[in-house]
Amino acid sequence: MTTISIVGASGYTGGELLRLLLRHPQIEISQVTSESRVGEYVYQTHPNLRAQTTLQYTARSELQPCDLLFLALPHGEAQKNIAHYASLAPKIIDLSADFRLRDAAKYHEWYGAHADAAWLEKFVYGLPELHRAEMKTASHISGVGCNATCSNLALLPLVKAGLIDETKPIIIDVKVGSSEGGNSPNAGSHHPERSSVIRTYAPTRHRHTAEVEQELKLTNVHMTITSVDLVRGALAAAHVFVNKPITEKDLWKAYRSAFRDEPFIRIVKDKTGVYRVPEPKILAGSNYADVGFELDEKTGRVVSICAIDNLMKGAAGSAVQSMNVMCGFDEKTALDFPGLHPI
Amino acid sequence: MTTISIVGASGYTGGELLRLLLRHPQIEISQVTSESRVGEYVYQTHPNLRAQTTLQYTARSELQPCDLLFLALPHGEAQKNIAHYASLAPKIIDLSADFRLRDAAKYHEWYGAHADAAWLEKFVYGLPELHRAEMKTASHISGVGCNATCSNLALLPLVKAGLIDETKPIIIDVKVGSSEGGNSPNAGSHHPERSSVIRTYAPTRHRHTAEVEQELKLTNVHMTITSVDLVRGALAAAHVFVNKPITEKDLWKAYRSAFRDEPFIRIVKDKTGVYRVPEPKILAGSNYADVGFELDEKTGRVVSICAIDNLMKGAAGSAVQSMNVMCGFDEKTALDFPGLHPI
Amino acid sequence: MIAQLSAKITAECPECAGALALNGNTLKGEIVTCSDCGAELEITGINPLTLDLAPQEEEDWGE
Repeated sequence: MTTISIVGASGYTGGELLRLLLRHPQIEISQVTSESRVGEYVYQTHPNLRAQTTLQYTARSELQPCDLLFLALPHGEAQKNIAHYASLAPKIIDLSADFRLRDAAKYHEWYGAHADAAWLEKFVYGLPELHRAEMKTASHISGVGCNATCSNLALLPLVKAGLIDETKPIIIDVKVGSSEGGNSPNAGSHHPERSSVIRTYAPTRHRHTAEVEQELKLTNVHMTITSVDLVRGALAAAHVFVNKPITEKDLWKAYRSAFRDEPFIRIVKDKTGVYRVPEPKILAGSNYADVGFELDEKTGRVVSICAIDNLMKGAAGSAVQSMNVMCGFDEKTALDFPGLHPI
Repeated sequence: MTTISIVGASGYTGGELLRLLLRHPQIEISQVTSESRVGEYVYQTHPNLRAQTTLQYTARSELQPCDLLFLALPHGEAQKNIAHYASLAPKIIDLSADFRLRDAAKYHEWYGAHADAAWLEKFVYGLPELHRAEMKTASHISGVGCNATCSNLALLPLVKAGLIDETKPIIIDVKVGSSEGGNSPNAGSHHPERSSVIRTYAPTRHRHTAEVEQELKLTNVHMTITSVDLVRGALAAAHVFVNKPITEKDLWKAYRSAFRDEPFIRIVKDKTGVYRVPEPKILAGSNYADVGFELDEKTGRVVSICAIDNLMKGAAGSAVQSMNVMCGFDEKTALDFPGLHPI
Repeated sequence: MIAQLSAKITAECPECAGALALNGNTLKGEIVTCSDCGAELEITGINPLTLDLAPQEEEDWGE
């Protein structure tokens, strides 16, 4: 059995890792740490885990060596002690933004100085759909940004098919739920102020732009994030212009070939039905990314749409999926929950 | 006193017209028609009007002459009998899409054949911020599209200041509430299916594009509409690129000068506070359009944001505002409700 | 004699070019649904097999 510990397990992402890993037949959770909740049972912060486990939080200082370490700390924390964590486990998956970018200068541009930039090149970017081969031999895998993930998967088929006119701006307008902000409350997350909002809190310069440009090798990417009224869910609308006249059938072929054999990606573009376009809420708790598109033949604009659960495909789901690839398990293990409807 | 009748008053827009006009000191409502609800009291469809009025719906066939006729019929209806309605009242305000476009060919492109295209040129477009002077002498004023209105007002300062690089596409990503769909239920408006959605139901080719291109004399406009979880509200994020290096101060000047003396437009761009960017829900029931912006100096992208209540500034509010201008009343009459908070 | 497929064959959906597996007893005039895009298709001919979008009443959807 592969022994796993989670550092910083009291947050929403840590809770999702626990929910998934508790049902993973090939791993055993040895420790889960939380500085603020030492001694508490995990269900006291993750109520859906009541009667699922008797695990209690320990302090980071008591961490013992194990086979694989998940780091689910706030941004900026993991990079301070990465060498120490690496000494405790041969394999590390860090869900924060600390090791997503390969280029130290890019990291500095978007996040400021890095505490241990030499480690940046030792991590593989944590999206299996883009780095499955490298993950098989990797020891260190980073997390993924949730806004970056729905943006990357929306654009991937168009990039792979070489259809994008890169002389034109690529605008990605992402709509997100409240769980993106994590579990610490602030003035804006107070229910009377947060419900029914359409709050464009990041009109420009969103950090996840760097991940999209890095992973898809694009330069003309412009993101905008707007929070709306749901808890889990992110939906990216990527507005691109094609570089030659095409039809929707061409796009169907491009999307099918880009996602052939991908276990967690479904193409959703139906003629009828309430859910004919990708819809985040029905993906809550699942690791699916639903991708759709529409072509405006008159203008050559393609709107590519990707829906995910920001805590799953946008964080913990991709992390467990990456673990499965890294450890040689079946990639779908513990990630089979199909989502709920109605919800 | 100016006598007013409303044709098609049982819909959400008709209900808003009634709410506003019942508190207008200079007008008197003579008849309100609804073919499906003849004889019923208006409060039976508009519960907020209980004890406000004893008005009952009559049939269109019983319409008597009056000073001003509001037409709040489904698209395609008013144009069939416009000559008849014009014989009943010297002044008409039609809230549908039937007379918004000046160019018959444009109308045909987006809506199909028009029943009486000669009337298109007799109507003034129903956005006072763009046509106040013409409205003073007009007899016929059209309605405004709600998505078009928040888009137009988001772009207006940039157009007026000549700052837009029109060689680049103008992407407008609008997020809207459920009241946009009117009061007739469909499979997708059923509460368990409609709550918590992020539903991009119109990725391309939205009809309101025609109104934006007409009113702002632009050609490179691309709209996308996504419905989210609230009842009233629409928020447009217009992504444009400036045609020369500018600073946020330049933009402040452009927005101030574009909206100087406008009674219903507020510039909302604060450094702090929960409501530092335009937010539709706090505008519900008010006639305000809140407009904000953010500049990405590195890329020259401006994201201009406009929030409105789709039933008010996006429909009935602008209609009553237009009536005030057309009839020489104070433009703010009956439109003073400031909105609610918290909501 | 009702024209009928003799064996299982794969056709291409006219809407999304998806592969459509038709079983052996599919009849002319039958309506089948494309599993990729949900389009309703009418079998308009058997030899050779031809498909067309079935007339569909536009659902009131969206806003």
